[in-house]
Amino acid sequence: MGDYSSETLSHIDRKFIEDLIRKGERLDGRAFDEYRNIEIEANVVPAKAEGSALVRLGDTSVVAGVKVLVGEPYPDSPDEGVTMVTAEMSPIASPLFELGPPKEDAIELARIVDRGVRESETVDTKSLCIEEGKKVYMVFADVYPLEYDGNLIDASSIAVNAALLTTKYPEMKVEDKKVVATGNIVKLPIKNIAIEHTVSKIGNRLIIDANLREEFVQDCRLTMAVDQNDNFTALQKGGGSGPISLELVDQAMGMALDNAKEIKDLINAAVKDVE
Amino acid sequence: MGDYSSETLSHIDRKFIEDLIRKGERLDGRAFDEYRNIEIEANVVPAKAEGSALVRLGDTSVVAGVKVLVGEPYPDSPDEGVTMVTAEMSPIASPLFELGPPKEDAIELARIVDRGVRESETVDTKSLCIEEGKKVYMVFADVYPLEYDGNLIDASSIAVNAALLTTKYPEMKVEDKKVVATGNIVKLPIKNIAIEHTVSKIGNRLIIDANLREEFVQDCRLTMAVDQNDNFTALQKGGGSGPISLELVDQAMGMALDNAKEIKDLINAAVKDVE
Amino acid sequence: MGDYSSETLSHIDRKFIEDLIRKGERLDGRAFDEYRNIEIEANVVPAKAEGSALVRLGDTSVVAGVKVLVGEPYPDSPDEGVTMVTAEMSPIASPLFELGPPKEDAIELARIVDRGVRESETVDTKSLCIEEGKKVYMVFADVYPLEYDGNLIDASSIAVNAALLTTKYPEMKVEDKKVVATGNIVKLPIKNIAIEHTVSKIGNRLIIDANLREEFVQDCRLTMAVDQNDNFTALQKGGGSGPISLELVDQAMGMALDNAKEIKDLINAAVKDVE
Amino acid sequence: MSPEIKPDFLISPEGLRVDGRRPDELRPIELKVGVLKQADGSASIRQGKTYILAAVYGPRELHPRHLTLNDRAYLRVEYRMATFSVPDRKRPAPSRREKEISMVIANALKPALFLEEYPKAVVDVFIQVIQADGGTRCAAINAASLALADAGIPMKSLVPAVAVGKADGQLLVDLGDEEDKYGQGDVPMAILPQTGEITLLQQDGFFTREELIEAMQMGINSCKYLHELQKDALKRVYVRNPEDGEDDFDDDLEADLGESEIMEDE
Amino acid sequence: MSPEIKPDFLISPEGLRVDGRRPDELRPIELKVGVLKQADGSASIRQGKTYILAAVYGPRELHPRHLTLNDRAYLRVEYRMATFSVPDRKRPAPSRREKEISMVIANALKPALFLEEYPKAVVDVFIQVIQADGGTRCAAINAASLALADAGIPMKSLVPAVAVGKADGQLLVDLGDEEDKYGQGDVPMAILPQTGEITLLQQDGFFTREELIEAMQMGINSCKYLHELQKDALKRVYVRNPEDGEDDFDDDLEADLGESEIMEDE
Amino acid sequence: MSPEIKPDFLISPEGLRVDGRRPDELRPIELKVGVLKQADGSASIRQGKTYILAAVYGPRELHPRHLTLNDRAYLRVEYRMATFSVPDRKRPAPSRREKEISMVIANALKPALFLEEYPKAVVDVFIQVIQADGGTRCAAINAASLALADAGIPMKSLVPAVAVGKADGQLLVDLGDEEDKYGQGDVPMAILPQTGEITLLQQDGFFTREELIEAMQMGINSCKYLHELQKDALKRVYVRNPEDGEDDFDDDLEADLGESEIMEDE
Repeated sequence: MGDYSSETLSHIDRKFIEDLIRKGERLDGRAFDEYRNIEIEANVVPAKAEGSALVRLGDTSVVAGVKVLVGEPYPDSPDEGVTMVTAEMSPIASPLFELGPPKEDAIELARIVDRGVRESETVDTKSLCIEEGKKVYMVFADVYPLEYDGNLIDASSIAVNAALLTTKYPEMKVEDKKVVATGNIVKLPIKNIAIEHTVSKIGNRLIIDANLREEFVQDCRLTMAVDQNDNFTALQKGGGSGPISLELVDQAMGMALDNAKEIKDLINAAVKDVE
Repeated sequence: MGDYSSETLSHIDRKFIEDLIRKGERLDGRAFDEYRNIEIEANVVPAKAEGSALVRLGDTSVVAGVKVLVGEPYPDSPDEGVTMVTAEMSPIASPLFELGPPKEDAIELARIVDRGVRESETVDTKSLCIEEGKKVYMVFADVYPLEYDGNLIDASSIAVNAALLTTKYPEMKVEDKKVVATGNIVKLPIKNIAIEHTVSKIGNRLIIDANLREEFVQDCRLTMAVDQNDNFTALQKGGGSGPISLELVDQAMGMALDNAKEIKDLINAAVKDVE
Repeated sequence: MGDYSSETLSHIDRKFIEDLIRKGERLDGRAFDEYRNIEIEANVVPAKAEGSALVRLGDTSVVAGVKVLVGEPYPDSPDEGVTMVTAEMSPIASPLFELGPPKEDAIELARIVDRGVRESETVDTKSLCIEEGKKVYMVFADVYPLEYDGNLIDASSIAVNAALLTTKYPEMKVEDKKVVATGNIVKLPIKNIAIEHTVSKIGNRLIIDANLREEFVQDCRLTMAVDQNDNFTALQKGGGSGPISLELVDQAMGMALDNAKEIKDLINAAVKDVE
Repeated sequence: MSPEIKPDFLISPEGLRVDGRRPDELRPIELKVGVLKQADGSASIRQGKTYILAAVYGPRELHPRHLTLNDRAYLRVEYRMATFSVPDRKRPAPSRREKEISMVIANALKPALFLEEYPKAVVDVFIQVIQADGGTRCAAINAASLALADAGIPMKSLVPAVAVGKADGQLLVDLGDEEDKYGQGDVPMAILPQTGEITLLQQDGFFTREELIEAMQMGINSCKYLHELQKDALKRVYVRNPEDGEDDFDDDLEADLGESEIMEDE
Repeated sequence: MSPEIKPDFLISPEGLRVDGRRPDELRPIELKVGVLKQADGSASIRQGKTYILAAVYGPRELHPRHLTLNDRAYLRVEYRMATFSVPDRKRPAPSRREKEISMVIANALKPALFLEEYPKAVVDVFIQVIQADGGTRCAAINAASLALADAGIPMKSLVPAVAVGKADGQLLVDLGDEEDKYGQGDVPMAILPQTGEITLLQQDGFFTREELIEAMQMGINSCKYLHELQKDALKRVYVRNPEDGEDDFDDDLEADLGESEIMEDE
Repeated sequence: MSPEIKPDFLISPEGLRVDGRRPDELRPIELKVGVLKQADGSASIRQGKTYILAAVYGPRELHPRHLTLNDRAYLRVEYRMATFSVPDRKRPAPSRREKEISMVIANALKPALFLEEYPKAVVDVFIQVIQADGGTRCAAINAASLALADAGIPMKSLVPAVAVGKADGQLLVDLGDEEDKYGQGDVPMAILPQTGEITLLQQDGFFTREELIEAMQMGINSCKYLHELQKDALKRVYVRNPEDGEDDFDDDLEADLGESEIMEDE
């Protein structure tokens, strides 16, 4: 995601990639609006996580897992459950990631994916109330990158949504002021699915789903969450400080819309088998 | 506040200031027991803070804001509310302040100003009880220096006291085990006002309200909180490790007492207009 | 405990110690299975700690203190109290210890001593319940090394156990949903005492209770908690990465068993006088 | 402890907003340059009830050294909210939100700066939110950009910023707190005024593609207006002889600010 | 929120365990080498429901510099559990338990490595527990050892590891979560397979001296079996022409791995 | 969990304190030098129930380097309370209070030391409060000063310290915990005994100017007495032949301590 260019990519490589893009080609032969191969494996942590998914986007891969806990609601929304998405850039995934507390890039990754879930109202938090003002479900979706070859955001967004769609947990109720299990296993109430699509600007061209070497030469990127009704529910310009024109933003939105349905179909197919 | 002398003031400057003081003069022509011009602007954060004030002491300025929250009392004082003063040395205020966790100097600033409020029993904490052992008001007064030209302590003390005097908040009560607003807006119960006065020792002379260049050459400083009955309610020797004689401490106390009433009058005038 | 060898011990010293051990001798003339002189002073913090002990093991010394608080039980053991042992390697005890957050070595020390208490079920946590699911006693035993001349683990284990055996605290009960003192002072319910014994491997020889210079040349150490029924209740290989054969582990266990009773007797004698 | 009540509507039958503004009307804005004496450059902004201070220190030596860039100055932005600037007391330690906003503000400002003139140095931008009432990241950019100019950091142009939002189905410029809280979305953005190119762009809520494009166009228009306000604020400080009128201003200003406005061709 | 119920017995009247295993039977184990493309070496292990990934980076330059060792490479092990790998959500920050386990894993691996060949460098071993169902520190060693071989770090041999435990009074190999939780003790260990020497040894619970010795003997036997599985996993990746059968394997493997298996004399 | 009950009075009708002391009477004090074998210098103090250890390491090399002072040694003081030293368990991490006290103790000691003899070095003073029963910062100074002498750090003199307080309207020397808690104020101070100059001074509670002056005079008197106790403690360790009586002591001591007591002229 970050600005690793100076350290890792020689000037010759950089020029080569940029020239290629200018000619309308990409390093791996993809079209500008074409994602890499997407593989989604749902329910990969069946014994411990309430929901989970492993996603491969070309040579990028991430795993997401969901835990459902019981906790107290926020004072200003006493009848709503809580959702939270976190992500860390674990050093297992790349020689570019370092040990230690999260850096700006890791914070941005977590916040972008979190926004994609919260702003899109993916989970029906009103249905996550056990007893108003006292007890609600708290849904944590945590993402771990395993291989970083570019575009962690989209891979994480797909993984988190697939994990949420497979999430099942024991229903709880309050009895004599204690939280006890009802014995039922219920599915997480999903209201809206929005997937994030990231388009990179290189020179005056846009490409979707940049791999790592393309990220190194990008001027900036635009991440767009598109929901099931083709609404844009979250947007973030990042990945460099290059400015972008309104026309290119419009074009990027078109690329996101063009890919939105297909990726949602892939997710739905992957989670269908999990019962 | 700190010991920045070696980095920032040449030996020639140092000697110049010390010689001047020895001759009975100060850089800016003030008398030894004379404060710089004091401006107090009350209620500068009217829409979000329960009380606030901006204080200029010559070219030093700080802003203080008060938030009143509801929380639980300490186990050993179940019928008392809580007051807490914090201060940080934000880098906005000086090239001498650094980013990162608070250093010794910042901790001392916060603790001195806090002591001035708590030891003087400025707020009547017994009146801040909503339900004994369960719910009390918690009063936070937080100080942010904006411009640092010496004597942050006195500026912060004036600002915190002015902010507390302007503090109003919605009255709460407990009804059916829930905390609800009564609809009344009430003033913070103030019991005693004590302002801190800082005197610097340079050679064998004492000056009040040192500016930054004077702080650089001070041997040590003495901060004294003087309340409305001319009691000393908090005292701190700091700002260097130079020793000080009992006679000079006595003389410093006199300088503090001489300025105490005038500054309290300034504060009262500034907060009077806020209704 | 750590691997300070390269910095602090010359190659000549190292060879000297190893040769000596090979000849069957130790620097201070002890037998291989012989502890240094052990002094136990119980109840050294009588006015503030609920239990305490100072232990000298040759020139190593540590102080341990116990605090008993009232808190909430863990959700998965609502009718059990909590015990926790911590230890820090305070820089007061050695030029080898540094200021700052605990390093790996300090974490290991704390975890080994903690395991010796928890795995041995030293405290009868079922008896520490005040009201099931609501209030239990929480027993904290905290260790501070004062002089580090090797084998902090055994010294800490002896000190923690002696401190626990002297622990007395005001009995509490729940009345009208409040925790109040009954007026009785009760002893901590002790179920099982297990002391940790540490054997160091140097070449193919084993020695017990290594001093600092011996620790510097050890290949590894084996810490074994032996309880009052001669059960092994916790074991940890550490102090270097040298491998150890099954035969030597067996021999080390024998050395631990041979010393176990005598040290427990010393502890019992030391705590007997505390009433 | 400032209980807020949801208003019945955000757009009145007459098409006006809760504070009486038209949909494309900014709140009253007051920009001041050179407000903090210790800083190399500074500015304040009051936008409605939002009140923010920005200070610039540098170019100066960078600590810690390992952050040094060999070909340009490091632009370090620290956006911080006062604990009392928001309805509930904010915790004093910097939040993840503050860190993310610091990063997007830095990205918004960089394209306007000639940072390559100070290799290995740092330019520090410290932003303190005193009162937050919506649009703080955009207001912060407006002020920070002025503080950078005040510090004499060479720049292509000032960077204006504004948030466009949606409430009761209508696009609105420069959301206040209530409109942000009870509305359907928010699009903060910043631009380079010469080209209209976007340097900051975020969005939340629900927008169709067409709505988003329209919102951004409104934002660009408002930014251009804000840019005029920014230039006026600079003039008030840097024009030597205000009695001479504004005819000579541009020359004077450029002389004062070095390259700062030279490349602007509007 | 995965409520667990204590089973009535851990050993059935027929002498079988809750999952039907014999006392000395390992859970099904799947080892894969080269599973992560960005790492210099990697491996995964599934042991029952336990699922762990290990990646090796290096030898490479060490930051911060003050950790540098002049006579050998620094072996830095970071063992981390995913928040969702355990019944309750683990906090994201590394716990003291994770730090201690990282240290004992490093100690378990070091005796098998020729770290003196890379003075001043670092070899990083990152271990991610995806699902934890007992025996994670031992499974992690099994995988990390393969990842180190895959990265071409010179080694005397692979390091196999297993935990032996006790439940209902009986010694059992390779405890699952339930056996660990409701049993009477646990002895995780790792060995150098050529000599049978122990490189990791911990224990909790209640054991007599005789039981402990017997447990360690069972562990050594299981480790030797695990070592065969590890070698098989390497073969699947490094033997160039699997059609040729296994006769030529050892030569090929040694050629591929440098010294990695040379000193093994079983 | 040590419930304390407020006493009916702090001064009895006979003018005595809760523990039977006269107003100007110190608690029983035991000072020992050289109590910790690993440290370069050490001392312990028992003052009533307060029990504190101090160790000095150095002069030695300073890490991290950027703290180095070119013209003198850096005096680094770390004052820490054991978790069990107070009625409620103290959290293990250093509190802001502990950091502030560390700073004022360093300032109290510095004027007595010739730190300029060791430029770029550090002198570390580690203070561990084992049991706290009032007056810990002053007791810590008494012990730290002895530990510095024991470490051979050149000094003008030892630094004695005591707290004077006020209870039931009366000034009292060396407050115990109860007197501190239920009294009306506290004035901890330290002095240079040769000149009577004050090197530590703090105060809380309510005092008139006259009361404060009187309190400080009482404090100076008590400090002078404490200084004698400090010298006695040093003698017990450093006088080679105690049989010879005290006449020869001063010479011997000065020979042992270098400049440490030379400048004292009482």
